[in-house]
Amino acid sequence: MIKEGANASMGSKVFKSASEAMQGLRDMGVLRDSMTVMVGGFGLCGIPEQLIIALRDTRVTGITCVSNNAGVDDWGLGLLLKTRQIRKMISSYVGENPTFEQQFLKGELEVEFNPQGTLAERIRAGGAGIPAFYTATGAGTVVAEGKETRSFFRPGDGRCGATIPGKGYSGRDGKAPQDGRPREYVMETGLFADLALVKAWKADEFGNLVFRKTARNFNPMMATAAAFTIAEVEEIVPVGAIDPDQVHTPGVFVNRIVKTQSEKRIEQRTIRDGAGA
Amino acid sequence: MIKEGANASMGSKVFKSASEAMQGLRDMGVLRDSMTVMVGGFGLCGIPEQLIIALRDTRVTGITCVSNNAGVDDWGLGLLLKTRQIRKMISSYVGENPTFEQQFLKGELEVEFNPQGTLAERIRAGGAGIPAFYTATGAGTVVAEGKETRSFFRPGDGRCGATIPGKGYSGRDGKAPQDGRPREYVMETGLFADLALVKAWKADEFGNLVFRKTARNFNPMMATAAAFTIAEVEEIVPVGAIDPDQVHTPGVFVNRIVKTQSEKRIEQRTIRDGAGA
Amino acid sequence: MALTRDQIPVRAARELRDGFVVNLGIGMPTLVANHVPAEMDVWLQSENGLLGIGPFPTEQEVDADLINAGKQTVTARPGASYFSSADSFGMIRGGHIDLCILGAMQISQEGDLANWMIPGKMVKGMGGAMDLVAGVKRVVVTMEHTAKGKPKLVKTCDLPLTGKACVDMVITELCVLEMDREKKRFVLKELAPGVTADEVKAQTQAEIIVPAKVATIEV
Amino acid sequence: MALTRDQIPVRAARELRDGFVVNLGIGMPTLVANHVPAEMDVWLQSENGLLGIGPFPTEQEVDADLINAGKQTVTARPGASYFSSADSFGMIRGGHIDLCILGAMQISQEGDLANWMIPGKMVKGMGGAMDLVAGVKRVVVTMEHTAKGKPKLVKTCDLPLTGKACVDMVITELCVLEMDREKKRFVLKELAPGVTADEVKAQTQAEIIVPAKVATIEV
Repeated sequence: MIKEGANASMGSKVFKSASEAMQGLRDMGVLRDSMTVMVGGFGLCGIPEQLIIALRDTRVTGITCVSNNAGVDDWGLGLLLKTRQIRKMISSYVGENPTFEQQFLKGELEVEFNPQGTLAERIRAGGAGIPAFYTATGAGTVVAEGKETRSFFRPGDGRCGATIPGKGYSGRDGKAPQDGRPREYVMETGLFADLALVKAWKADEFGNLVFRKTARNFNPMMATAAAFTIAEVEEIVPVGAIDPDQVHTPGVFVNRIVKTQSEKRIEQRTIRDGAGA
Repeated sequence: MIKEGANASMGSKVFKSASEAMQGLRDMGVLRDSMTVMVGGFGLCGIPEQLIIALRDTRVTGITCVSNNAGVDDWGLGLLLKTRQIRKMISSYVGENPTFEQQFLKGELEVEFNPQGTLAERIRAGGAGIPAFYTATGAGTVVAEGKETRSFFRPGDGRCGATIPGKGYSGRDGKAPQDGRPREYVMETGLFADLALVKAWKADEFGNLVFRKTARNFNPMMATAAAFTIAEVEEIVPVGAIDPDQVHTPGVFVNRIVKTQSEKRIEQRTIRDGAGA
Repeated sequence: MALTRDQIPVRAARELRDGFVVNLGIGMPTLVANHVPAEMDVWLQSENGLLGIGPFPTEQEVDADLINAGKQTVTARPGASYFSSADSFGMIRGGHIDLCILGAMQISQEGDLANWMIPGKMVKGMGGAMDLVAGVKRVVVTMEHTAKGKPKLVKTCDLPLTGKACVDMVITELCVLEMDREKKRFVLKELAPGVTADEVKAQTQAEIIVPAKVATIEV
Repeated sequence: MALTRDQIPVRAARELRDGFVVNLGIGMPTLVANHVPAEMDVWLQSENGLLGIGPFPTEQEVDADLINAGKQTVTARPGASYFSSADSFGMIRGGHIDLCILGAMQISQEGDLANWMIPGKMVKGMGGAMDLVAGVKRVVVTMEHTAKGKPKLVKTCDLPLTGKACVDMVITELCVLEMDREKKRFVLKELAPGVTADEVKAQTQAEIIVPAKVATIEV
């Protein structure tokens, strides 16, 4: 299901609260047990915090959750882990969460680790209609286990168009950028979800999004890689108020928008020496 | 050669003229006969017009040129065709150019047609270290001839992670988005060039670029997909003058910058009925 | 009476829905934009990197940096956004465009489309057409039913294809045909006023499904 | 005398060049930033989407929307840019970062790196490490030469790998080793003051190349 009816009008895209932004999604087939949800953010930075709470309150279970991290015990995705609504995480790093650790060690929670760049690219690929691509990341590691690998000349070697499969090549080589030998790559597939929850700074009423600083992270790609996308924002402006050259995510990718008051928790408040005064 | 020494300082990135921006590139191994050059623009919109002239004046020959179009007879890449410096074009559409047609029909000019989206994605892939990817575009057409094809479940079918190869599937199917049947995809490779000539609106002295309106087109990807990138811009501002949230191309991708006076020719000046008065 | 060249885009415009994001091909499909119902909000995408095409500019508004995929100067409507060609075709390939309307030289009975190589003429390239027909959710073709008296709806295309089994609907001066994905044939949905199914069949080489009752195109 | 923990980053900083774009790992590698020569312009990339990391913020400057890959609050220097994770790893994977400096648990004699799974502890994930070692032009490892008396430079890693044949240089308290891509072995380049090649070899399981003459690390 690719944004089925997403662009067709269902009245305004603007909803009053995170919980209202979830309304009707069961009937639309978006919300259901065993669904896949993408959740933006890096650590607790740029997470759709109120939408996560609203998703928890829908009580859907068996979620496969695509998110770089898994929140902390009492915030972000940690809230959905606590209620055991998540069955599987697809993430690159999940360090900060005792609840996670407990469920994982008991075998109650499945985890698929992806290298961070591979995860980002898989999401971008899903949104861009690319079913699979090759990357050198993870070649020769456990990440490549069970996946197809093959060798190519690397982009940049042997000039334009020379990035063809290295026929008959079976070895593995180092990474000297100019040696002109083929290199081993792993095939990775695109990711696509039923629902994406993203956090942006500003939206207009059409759903054009602008992100702020490093809170951008995984949010733009996730907005493109789900059948239904809800954006949590700090400000909603009228259509036309965002410079078209400065839209990060065009409104076509966003189905619903909700303005919330973000807590924006900080995990590692680090200040300059002597700057605390 | 991937941006070899690109980031290492060679003094300022700012050059006084397009021809000066070409200086020293032969010694650096960037400019040479049979080189590959990417040239930004869509039609005559957003083309690095003065850099094209400067490239012509270097007299390099046998160029493989990656560019969506081929200019017109007396402007844009048409100038390089006239001097027969281009041996091969990799383009999606080349309609507007009698010189082109003549050379092509005589077999003096080789042309590789790529679907426009495939061309854009190949360039992005080259810049992003992706040696190859799969796309449904062109499956079952001449574009797929000589290329590997295989079937995958499409992103969005069968939910997250289900975009795995469709084992044992050999047929071709339609495009109903929810039928859950695998579809045929073509493997396309990344493109990488010796030199990219791009046109931006504004640059800062580090090389951060901002594009304007539809003059953005192929320029951002090309800036990432060459060993050496020169940007032709309308304005150069000090470092720090561009909002970091609104940089389209980070300065790491740009080696040289030159401010020029653009002609900005228009191919199809179309105005509103009754608006000419 | 067959539809006029002006009436085909009118009929095509009825395929639009409020909130749709639509890509219109060059030529007759472009004219569909003139027939968007006033109460309907339709967003036009241009594959060179614009979502939200506005009307053609006034003389004063003309901007060389703002063109559509046909290289015509245009404007952008409020709420528009610009993006790179890679992002634009990500939008197209990824299935985020609801509808595209384009022309055709030949269409096969299974919905294969040929519209990028003119026989006997120099090949100019496919531009974005292959990406559009492969990626857009619904592909509508507007065209004349025949070319120089020869059917354009054929059993098998002999022209090089733009896409396999990609056409969802065909609108000609004679009729509206809709693809049945299960049966892999077009179904005759509507006839131009006064045109009979037999007349359509006579000008169609493709095998098509003709239901007992066929509606008349409202003009 | 072996280098102190503070001296290792000082030595690592000598691998920087003016204009370099560099990614620094969490922990000891982060400290390299404190030793960039004043006359040198080095751009620090953070894989969560920032090129141009500035110093840590003052209390007033702290911004929850501006963190580094270690999730610490940071600032952005003039000329910085923000981008998505996809674009960030495009930059990394595409070979546009000149240098990365990171830690290691094990390094094989062919330059395989293991640094993401701590034996006996819960697996937390590889984060961006696999992408960095696969994509960055030059990979420098800073680490202690041994762990609990056991060599970290081994013939073959028994820990799960982060990348194959990806390490270009290793800097420890005892020495600097540089990979010879032809010979597929590390070459002993520099020794800490007073440390001998034999001492290094005694604490190294990996086969390494020891030239007749080895420079001394300037401290």
